[in-house]
Amino acid sequence: MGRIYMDHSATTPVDADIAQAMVKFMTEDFGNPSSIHSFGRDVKKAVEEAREKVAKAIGADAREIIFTSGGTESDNAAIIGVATANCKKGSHIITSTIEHHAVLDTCHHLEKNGFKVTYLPVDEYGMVKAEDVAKAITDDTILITIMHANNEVGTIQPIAEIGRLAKEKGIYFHVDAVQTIGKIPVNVDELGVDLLSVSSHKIYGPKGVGCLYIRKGTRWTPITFGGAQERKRRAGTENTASIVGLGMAMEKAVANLEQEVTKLTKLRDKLINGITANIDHIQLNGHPTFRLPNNVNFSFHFIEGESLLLSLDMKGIAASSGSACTSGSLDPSHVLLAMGISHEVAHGSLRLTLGKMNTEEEVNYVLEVLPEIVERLRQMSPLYDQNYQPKKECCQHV
Amino acid sequence: MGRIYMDHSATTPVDADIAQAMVKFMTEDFGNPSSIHSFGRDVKKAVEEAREKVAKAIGADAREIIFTSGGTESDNAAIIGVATANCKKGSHIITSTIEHHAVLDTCHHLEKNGFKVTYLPVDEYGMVKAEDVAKAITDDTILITIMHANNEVGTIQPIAEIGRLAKEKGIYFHVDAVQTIGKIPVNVDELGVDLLSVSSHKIYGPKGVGCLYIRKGTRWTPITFGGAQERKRRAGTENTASIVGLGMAMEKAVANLEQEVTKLTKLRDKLINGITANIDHIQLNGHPTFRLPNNVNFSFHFIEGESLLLSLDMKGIAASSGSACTSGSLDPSHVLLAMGISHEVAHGSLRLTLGKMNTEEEVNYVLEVLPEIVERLRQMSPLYDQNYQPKKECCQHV
Amino acid sequence: MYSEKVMDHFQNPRNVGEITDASGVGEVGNPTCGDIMRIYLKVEDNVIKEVKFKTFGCGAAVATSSMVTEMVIGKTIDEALKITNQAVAEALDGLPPAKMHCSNLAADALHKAIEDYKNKLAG
Amino acid sequence: MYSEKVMDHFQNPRNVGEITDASGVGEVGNPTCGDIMRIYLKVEDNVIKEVKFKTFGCGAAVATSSMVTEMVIGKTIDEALKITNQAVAEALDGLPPAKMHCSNLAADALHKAIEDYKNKLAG
Ligand SMILES: Cc1ncc(COP(=O)(O)O)c(C=O)c1O
Ligand SMILES: Cc1ncc(COP(=O)(O)O)c(C=O)c1O
Repeated sequence: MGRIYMDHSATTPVDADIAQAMVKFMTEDFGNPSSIHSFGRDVKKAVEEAREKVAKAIGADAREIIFTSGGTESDNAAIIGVATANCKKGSHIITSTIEHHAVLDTCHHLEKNGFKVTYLPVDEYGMVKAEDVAKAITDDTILITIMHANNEVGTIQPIAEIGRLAKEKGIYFHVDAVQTIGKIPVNVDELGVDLLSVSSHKIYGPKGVGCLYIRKGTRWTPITFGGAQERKRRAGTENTASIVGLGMAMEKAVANLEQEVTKLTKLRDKLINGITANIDHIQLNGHPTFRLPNNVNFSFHFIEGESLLLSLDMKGIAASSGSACTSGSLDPSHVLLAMGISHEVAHGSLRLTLGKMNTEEEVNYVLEVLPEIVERLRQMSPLYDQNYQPKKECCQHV
Repeated sequence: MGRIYMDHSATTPVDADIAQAMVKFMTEDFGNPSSIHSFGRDVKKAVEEAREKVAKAIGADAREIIFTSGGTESDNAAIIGVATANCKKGSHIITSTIEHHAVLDTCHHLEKNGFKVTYLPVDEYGMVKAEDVAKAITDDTILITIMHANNEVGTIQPIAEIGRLAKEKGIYFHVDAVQTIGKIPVNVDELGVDLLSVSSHKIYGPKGVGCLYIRKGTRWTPITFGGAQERKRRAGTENTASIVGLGMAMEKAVANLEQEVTKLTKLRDKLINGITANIDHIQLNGHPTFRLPNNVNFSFHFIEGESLLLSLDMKGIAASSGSACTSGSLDPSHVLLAMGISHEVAHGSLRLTLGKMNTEEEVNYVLEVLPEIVERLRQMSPLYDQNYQPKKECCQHV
Repeated sequence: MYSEKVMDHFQNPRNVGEITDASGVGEVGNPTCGDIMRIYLKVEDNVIKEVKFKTFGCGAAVATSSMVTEMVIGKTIDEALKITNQAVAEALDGLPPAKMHCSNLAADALHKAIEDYKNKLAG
Repeated sequence: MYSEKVMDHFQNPRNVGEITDASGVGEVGNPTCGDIMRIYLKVEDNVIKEVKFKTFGCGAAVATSSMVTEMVIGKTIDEALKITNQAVAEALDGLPPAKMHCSNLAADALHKAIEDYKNKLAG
């Protein structure tokens, strides 16, 4: 068996036909779309076609789409752009404790600049409650930013409900949909969002490109300064080949949605059921049903995530973890902690995220090796010791 | 003769070997460099190798390089990053009137936020004077930002001299070197710069990627918020394939510098001499000798740049112009106006920027068609009328 | 960017030139915007018999100048006065948005030429 | 990321386990950081005859634990006390910078075990 990639929420390979199309836009149709000569016009047309495709995929108008350098820039631009443009109206922002750092760190930055931010808690399944959003709204609130589905535990948030609330109160609503495109339906009107972030490299498109949907009429100001590209909303020579790639990726993601979901859900449930059946002392993290069709996230008690990942890697399986030791920080995943999971248990988390190339055979292989690995690490772990529990307070001095 | 591309300062095609290498990093070595599994480690290594190449090309240390989404982001990050980090020390910035909009618009943005900016004038050749920089420095000055060579008229600025001044006074010095990599030597120590912007798509690398050199010890703060990538200096999943492409492009640009310069200079001078010999009522814009080896910029009196470009395009020649009508703005090139050129003459400018694929044959063809085109447009122009000059003041009502 | 019709009129402009003994001459334009259009008319029996133009400007400026001369030939003065910049743009299958205000002035030049003709008649 | 030696010790850790009648046991670690290391010693005539470890932690934590057990076997107590975390990291051909402070605690656990042994002797 070759290497098995089950880390699709981190990034995906670029589809071969997309990569090939991009080569053409790098080497032949390489013009600058701002140029008026034929080299420029050809690629300008391709960029606008990509914009149409992206817009169509989320039920938007092409003029409401700007291309960015990725999901992080889209999140930054959405939040800072709305905050800056509406600072006379108010200075309060509502978000949640389980957002991606691209949202959280942007909110922290704004706090340093005089904005107030409410970080809503989540329940044990990683779910934000719409009623908590309602309670947090004040006259000063200018923006609500909640992710569509969480990247670590896969929990799908009640976006449409929050969207209705936001609309009622006349508050702008931004949604980070980086993890949901191609996995659940994303329609800006049905969700009631004013701004929506997309990243290309999570949907079999190239890295370094993404887009931001900004509903017509939204008070918003750019965060990049320079050329008049993207109708003066994002400065910098357009990343033409990658934009073409993103357009193709969005079109495919939506076209294949149903069959993908069926396939992914089946594999996901096989993994969840298999792990649950064969390994003790575990817990499934995230919501049992409001869950991305490709997300599996378990905590394995008594062991640590990084050594689990390394062990899987040695068996040819690529996965990820909310362990602090995989991120270079001291604390494990802020998402798991926000769900009320203890540090110790959070450290022992494993995320397997499926993609379109994964097979049932691969799932079987994972189910075969995982129990052995967990057992081996537990045999090595002082926490697994039956007698350890009562001695817990003594862990500094035996 | 096929289409002739002489707009290399706008953008360049990606070298075929670079595009092919990128395909590999999109479809095979596609991992996220932050991942600890083998897919991630492989590409992490490639990213760090690219960083080494980039650093070596400009005489820097790899740890002083961060990858960005392009020249515009590099300029934004350099200026806003230094301004924000040093605002307690001072609030004055010195730049010039001929900078790229990525610098100028960033400075305008900072002016709205309480910073003071001096926009130094240039002489008739588009040259900033080091003594003007010296005079503009106050106790409050925290940053000088001057481009290495101008993108429109090709004038090379006295960067090393300004660098010495900046160092003497302990003021940070940022240089936009987007147009000089691969055309003249760029060494951060010889130039005495603290920050330096590079864009990949001007040197036969992919669009949507660039880098920023930040000298060790520089007080600087990031302008993007999110992940801990690039040692916490630039958030967002790394644009791995493009970073690899930029690394290759930088390495080649420096390796081939001398022979490129010789070749480009010869073609450039042939164009300049040929146009001067065969067309009346023209002027060369930019410095006659302190000039990029690939830049030709003329104003053709009595005619307008866009119609010149369209006419050339119809003959298969791609060029650019400082005409307002090519940019959708009302004023022609701010660079030409800053050099003291009248609106009328500035409108009639033509920029031909050579690249490594251009041949002497192509230059001959341009020299053959250009005089006819200019003559044809002049025949159509009311300004070319011998009698027009004295009636100039009557142009609203005959 | 430009329609085929615009490119055709730019490439093969109709009625370029001057009329030395013109009945009326009209000029509009703004060197700041980079467009100057001059229209020469030859009027007989209140009908435009001949029309020529000279234009300094972008592709749209040249094409609209050329198009307006085609539209106006054989028309009476009153008919000619009804031609709008909008109509000229439409006859060219439209212009890019950025060009609608800046370079779409040919009908204005025509109207000025007619004004000049009327002034000369009156004066 | 990790050197080959680290990966080797992670994959084939030496001396995993417990010593039921240990002369001394030492444990360090911090559940916040995700590392707990416990070292068991069997000391005879002031010489470390046997050593075992149990570790909850990342690859570096496992590898440093394993390495320290290899380094210490056959050493006298005094020699063992001279082994530093730094020396363990070096014996593994280095650790990634982020791991130097967080997971490089095996020598501390060893020293605690020795301390425990001395206390038992004394007490
Ligand atoms: C939910 C979420 N938001 C934002 C991002 C950032 O996107 P990008 O990697 O394109 O910067 C990611 C992925 O890293 C994500 O999972
Ligand atoms: C001098 C200069 N600076 C900055 C830029 C912006 O670079 P990029 O197109 O990569 O955003 C350009 C090119 O457009 C340039 O010529």
